[in-house]
Amino acid sequence: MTRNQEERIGVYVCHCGTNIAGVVDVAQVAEWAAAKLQHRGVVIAREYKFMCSSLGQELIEKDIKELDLNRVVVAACSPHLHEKTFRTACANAGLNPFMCEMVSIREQVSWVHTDKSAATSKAMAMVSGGVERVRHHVPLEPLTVPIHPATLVVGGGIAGIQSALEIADAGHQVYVVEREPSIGGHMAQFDKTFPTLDCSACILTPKMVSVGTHPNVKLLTWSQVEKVEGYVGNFSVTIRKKARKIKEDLCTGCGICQEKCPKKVIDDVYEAGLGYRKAVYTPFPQAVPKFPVMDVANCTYYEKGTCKACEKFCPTDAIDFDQQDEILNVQVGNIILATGYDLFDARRISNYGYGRLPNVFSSLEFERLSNAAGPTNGQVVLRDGKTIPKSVGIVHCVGSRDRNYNNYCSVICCMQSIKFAHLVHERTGATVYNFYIDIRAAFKDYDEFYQRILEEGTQFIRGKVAEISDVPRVASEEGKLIIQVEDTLAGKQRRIPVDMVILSSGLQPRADSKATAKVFGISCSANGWYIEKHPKLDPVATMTEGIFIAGCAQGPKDIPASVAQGAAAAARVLGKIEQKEVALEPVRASVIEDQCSGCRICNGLCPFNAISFLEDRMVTEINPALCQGCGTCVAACPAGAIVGTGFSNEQVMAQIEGLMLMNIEPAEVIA
Amino acid sequence: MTDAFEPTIIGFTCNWCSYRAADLAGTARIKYPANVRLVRLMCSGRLDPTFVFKALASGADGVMITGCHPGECHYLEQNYKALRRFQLMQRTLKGLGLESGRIKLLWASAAEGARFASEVAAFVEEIRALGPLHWGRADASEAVGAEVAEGPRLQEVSA
Amino acid sequence: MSENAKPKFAMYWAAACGGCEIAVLNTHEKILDVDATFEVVFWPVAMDAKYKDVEAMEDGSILLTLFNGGIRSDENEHIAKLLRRKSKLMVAFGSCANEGCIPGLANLSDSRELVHTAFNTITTDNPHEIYPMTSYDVPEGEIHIPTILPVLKTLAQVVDVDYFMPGCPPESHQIAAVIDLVIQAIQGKAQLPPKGSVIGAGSSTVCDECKRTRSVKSIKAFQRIWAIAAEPTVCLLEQGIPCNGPATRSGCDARCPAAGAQCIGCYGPADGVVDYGARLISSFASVIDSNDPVEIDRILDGLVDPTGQFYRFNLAGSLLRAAVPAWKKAKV
Amino acid sequence: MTQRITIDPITRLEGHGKIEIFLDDRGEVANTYFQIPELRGFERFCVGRPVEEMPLLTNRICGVCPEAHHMAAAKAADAVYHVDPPPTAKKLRELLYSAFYVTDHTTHFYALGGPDFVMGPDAPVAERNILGVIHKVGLEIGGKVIQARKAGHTVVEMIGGRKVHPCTSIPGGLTKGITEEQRKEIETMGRWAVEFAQFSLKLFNEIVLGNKAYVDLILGDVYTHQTYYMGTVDANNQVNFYDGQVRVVDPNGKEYVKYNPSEYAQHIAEHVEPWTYLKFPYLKNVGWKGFVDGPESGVYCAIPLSRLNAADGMATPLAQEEYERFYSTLGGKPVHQRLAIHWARLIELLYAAERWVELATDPEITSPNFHAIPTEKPTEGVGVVEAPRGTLTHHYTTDERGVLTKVNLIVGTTNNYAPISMSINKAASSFIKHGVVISEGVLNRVEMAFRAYDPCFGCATHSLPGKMPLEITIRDANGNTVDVLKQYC
Repeated sequence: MTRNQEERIGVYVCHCGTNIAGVVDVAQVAEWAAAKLQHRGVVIAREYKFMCSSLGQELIEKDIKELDLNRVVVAACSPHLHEKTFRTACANAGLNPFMCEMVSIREQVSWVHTDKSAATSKAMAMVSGGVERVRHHVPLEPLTVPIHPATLVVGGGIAGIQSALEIADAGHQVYVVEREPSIGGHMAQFDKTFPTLDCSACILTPKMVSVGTHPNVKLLTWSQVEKVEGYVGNFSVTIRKKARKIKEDLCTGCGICQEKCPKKVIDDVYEAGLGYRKAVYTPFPQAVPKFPVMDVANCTYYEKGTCKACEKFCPTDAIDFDQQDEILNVQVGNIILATGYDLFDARRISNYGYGRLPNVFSSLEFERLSNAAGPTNGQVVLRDGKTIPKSVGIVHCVGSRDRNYNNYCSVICCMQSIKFAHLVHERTGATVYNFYIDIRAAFKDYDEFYQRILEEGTQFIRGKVAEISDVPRVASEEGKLIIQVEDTLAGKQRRIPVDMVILSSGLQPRADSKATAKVFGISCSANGWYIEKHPKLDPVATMTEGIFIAGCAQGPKDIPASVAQGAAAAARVLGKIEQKEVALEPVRASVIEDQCSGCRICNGLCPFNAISFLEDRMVTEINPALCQGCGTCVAACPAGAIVGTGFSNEQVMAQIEGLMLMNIEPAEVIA
Repeated sequence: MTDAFEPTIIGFTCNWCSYRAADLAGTARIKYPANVRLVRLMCSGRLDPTFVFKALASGADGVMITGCHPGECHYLEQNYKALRRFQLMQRTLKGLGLESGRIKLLWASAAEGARFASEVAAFVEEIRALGPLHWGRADASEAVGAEVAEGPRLQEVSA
Repeated sequence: MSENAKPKFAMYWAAACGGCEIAVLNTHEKILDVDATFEVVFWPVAMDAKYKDVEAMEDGSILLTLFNGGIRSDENEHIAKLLRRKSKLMVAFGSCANEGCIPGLANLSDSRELVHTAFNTITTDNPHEIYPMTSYDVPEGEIHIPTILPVLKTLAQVVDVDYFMPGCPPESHQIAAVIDLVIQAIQGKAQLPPKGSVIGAGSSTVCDECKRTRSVKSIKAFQRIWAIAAEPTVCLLEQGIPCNGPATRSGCDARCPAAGAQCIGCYGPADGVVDYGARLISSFASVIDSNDPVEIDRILDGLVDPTGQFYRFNLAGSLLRAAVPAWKKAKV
Repeated sequence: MTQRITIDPITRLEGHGKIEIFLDDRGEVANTYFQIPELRGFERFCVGRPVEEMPLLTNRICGVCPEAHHMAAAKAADAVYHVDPPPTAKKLRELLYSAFYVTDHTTHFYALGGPDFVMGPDAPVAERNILGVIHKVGLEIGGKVIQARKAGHTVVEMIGGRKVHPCTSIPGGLTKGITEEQRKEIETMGRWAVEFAQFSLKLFNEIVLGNKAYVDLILGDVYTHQTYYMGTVDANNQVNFYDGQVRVVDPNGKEYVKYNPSEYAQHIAEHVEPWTYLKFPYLKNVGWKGFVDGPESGVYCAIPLSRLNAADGMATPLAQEEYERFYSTLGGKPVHQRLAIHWARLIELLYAAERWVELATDPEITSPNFHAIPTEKPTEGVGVVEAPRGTLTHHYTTDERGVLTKVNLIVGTTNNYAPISMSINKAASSFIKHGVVISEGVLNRVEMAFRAYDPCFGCATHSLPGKMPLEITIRDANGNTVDVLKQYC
């Protein structure tokens, strides 16, 4: 960290048009720096309209060459905008790019302060801070690491499927990890999709199949990611492949085992509790992969130790009761998280009666009811399984736009509810009431669809449903579900008796989204959606290099949006793969072995496992490739034995001195 | 002296959240007082208490430590380490005769430009109310005998 | 003053306890080497000597001065400056001269309070609130006692120091080693380290010499040394006992931990550490096993005196309680 | 118009002191002022610290007798927590303490007080030091001295963890015990220490008692004061350094009072003078009558001599013999001649060495039961030991966390501040007569007056240390300066 040669510093103050010059007296700042910071090594201080312009950069390059500058301070905008620009300029002039320090006198001064003199003297202080800091800069070389061409896609819903296929088609290896027995996600449970009303399965299954059969895709269902180590380009991922109790190499997916299995189990996941499956099962006929899984919790053999019907009848001896979980480790360069959403649990809103009043259905239940392949073969009937409803109420925004539950809009519920209205009408001819707060039909062909449903005669009542009860007040309400609502258009309270109610539940983040985020080292918003790098300009990347997000994991969205984001994430990954290698910021920590006492205080601090203890030498060691440069261990080392490049103690301490104008006679400063 | 008193405040920011919040406050043109001067760190976990003490010893009247919200740390959990240090630092400063209000911990995400600005403004007023940093009972003016000790030279302080 | 051709040696104590002198005497036989190699011109505790002789000496004519004790009074400061002038090598000897040591804790109060407290104890018979005065008229004339400085200062805060030798007191084997080194240097058999170096100590911290076994640290509660039967072979800090070893310069052979007592930090900070206490704050905080502010507070309650814990020896040398903070110059 | 002599500072005492001697126009001593020039403020800055740190913090009051402060603090901390350390702990502490006594008394006799006798008060300054002693009595003896100090410090380190500033005493006992191997080593060293103590007494007989000039000096009136005497005694009223009751005898040698350490404040008060940073303790119930001796004055002293005067005898056989010889030679109890302290000190040296062996051979000494975990709520406590330079009292009050809220310290040397001042005055008056040229020798004789007390102003100035030039300004009757002698250190 010690400075080798005598400092020759150039200071460049940017006007940024009037953005800075409008508030900060840039000329004064430059003159001041030239005069007062001379004894700190400043040999030249200039001002210029736009430092970032090619002319501005040339100015710097010229000075570096002609004045033999060995350090540069640029007082302009935020380093997040132009640090690269000016580092490149230095590099062009043959100066190590890390000998450049940026001072943000736009975002931190001119744009936020009005008092010109206060702003100007603050700018001076910041320049002095930059100068003091840069005196301690040392040449650094960015570590470049090769990018592993393989990619991990977590989540086999439509978003994950899309990105997997894009990358695989481009000829790169993809691992798809899905925790359910089959890929397909929520979309596989739907019957129709809005607004086109085409068959969900018909458009999804072909994609599922091509994922399952693609030579570049390694499909790992009934599996979960347990650990992610490493960094962009070089992630090492540990995956638990849960025991299916089925030998995949032997199983043909003939389905005999499911036929013969004597144990019926209510299917809460796929059939939303409306139907049954066996203890050994594939969630649905078109499942990919075709192999069934054994439901150990419910299998008679595991309960009683006898049965083994499946084993007896399996033509290929594919059943393996002793099969154990497998731990796989895969190397990938990039990761796409498409872990999807959970449906809001309508039980939480007790006055809607879901779970208490039999004929109140959740949206997912209705999807299954209306699904030709569902428990009722597409028949819309009441809980009793036969009665066809004459009147149906559909409640929008269940759990959404509601400060008691989720304050955000779930985006899809309006269109979903409208779709339901159509299906009910089509299958039963019943009168349909939709209860909405606002209709949000904002995308291509959506509003047209809405109009069409209006024409079908569905009644839309604007108002938030207060209560759903089965307590009649008048004869006409006998045996009905009564929906209590304020019709805000008519401006009156209404009680509407119906046979069936469908609650259009909103979407919410996966219950374990925060835990998942931790595993992958990304962050979640307060409500649990993954945070994108930039809400507008970078909605698929995350703050963690090499990790991208797609689909509802990032926030509620409909199928087309999920597909688009999946493809976008794939495009970003392909871009990275094409770069072949990635340069890491050389902000790293390292241990001075002589000074390390082996106290092991730092050992527990690194979340990236970059710190290890060498028992033989009784000292701590830091792996520069794993180190992410947060500097926590540097600050923690009681012996001062850990040093950090880019943000060394010397640099920060000097900057503080500079900011406090410690190296200048006070009288001339606080003017 | 307090009539003319303009506090000087050093703020330590995290490269991933609060520093970006400051950027955002800028792009959104949200105004706040010019008393605060920011230092960028990669993470609040990098905050060595030495920096805080250095700032106070160098003339800062207050120090603001900012980082990502709990659970949102770019480096997963390092902001919790900053939290622990902060709590211990406050206790120690109290023992050294400084008002604990002179240092402040603020969680601010990259999206909270407005909040960042208002918190800075609030802190400036808190410090203004506390007045210039005085050195408790160890202040030179309280000496036995007339002689006032001469301060250590800077090189020694920062050596 | 004798015409002895031997190089001249001096040892002086300012605001000190005398432990440093005893530590030098505890080099036992080495004392005889010192006597053989040097002309001891000045050593208050061990011999009489003439100030006028010292004053008459040429500047720089004393080869080696071991200066122990902090700068508590104007006299201390005066002598420090005189000896600096007379000596080629000025060594800040022992914790007091290096960092203020325990008496440096006085910088938590102002010097008037020190006197007032001392003269109002339960056994003090002082109904008329009488306090010492720097000059006082007795019937026979005026007599004086020195002015106490507002804060206790370290040697380097008042004069230029060539070498720093930490420890309270410096370990005798380290003193012996340094004496050997100097003697060898005089005989041209060895090189002295660069000016400003820390001598007679290691570059790492006490843990480096501590024999106790260590693993990754994570603490749910701090313990008082008397409150538990501490495991004799395991790291004290891991047992919750606030041991300053991790941040304290090595060189003492980790004697206190070896004796079952926590390191209290007398050897001061390691190389390149600016503020000893700040280091300890971040390292202690780092091993606290909690992310919950309330629980963290509960755990910290176990450290009943953080300020004393972190600045026991180092206060006068610390950033915030150094003799009048540097910033007074930077601000008006 | 008076003439002033300043002896500043006084050398070869641990710590700092300054003497102002005023002569009247006849050149006779008008008055003397013995000033302590600094104050460190332990009573103030120890407040706020946890009480278990006191054995470590107060060590730094004095590096010459840190063991004494370590013990007093440890005992006070035990009291604060209302915990009684197991016997092994107490014995180990006393063993450490006995070994320390051997070292400390050796240091004083051979390095500090000794030179005055061994070399003679008029010997050249350059030789009036330990090296001079070694040169005179021979390297072989110098080796013995060094070995004695070494042995003592080795034991201190074995039990206390460190040679200087021990660290192992905590509320309820110690942080460690000793092994059988260590015990053996300690015993061997102890037996050697006994021989060394006997040898030292022999040396004293030859060099001092054998030299008429010195005996006259000792028995002469110059260094004699009739004061009260304080010392700690065991159940049999025999001298004990580590524990027991405080006993005070009057100038006639009769018991004046005997009290438990915790009652000290009922018996001791401290007088204040504005011209010094140190206070003057006196017997509260007798009262402060100024710098005078006799039964009417509360002035007392607490030194080896006083401990012998205050006790009925020594608890070990060899020391008891010497004790008897001491009083028969000096004409019965109490002995008032201050210079006899040197002899008394050697008797204590012998006792300490014998006690060392007793404890080292105690079957309990190696037991692992060296700590009792405190369970009581901490409140207030007093700890007292006999420091080589006087009765040392630590008094602490804490809050419920055991954090100090009040600290009071009455340190060994402080007890003797008044008597020392008196000795100085008396010595000055008798050695500085009109016409007597102020010579080094005379000044040194004045210094001898208090050096006999082995005062430790490192200790006393736990309230303040520091040094100033010895400056002797002699003015004639018209106030013109005729000569200025300066001495530093």
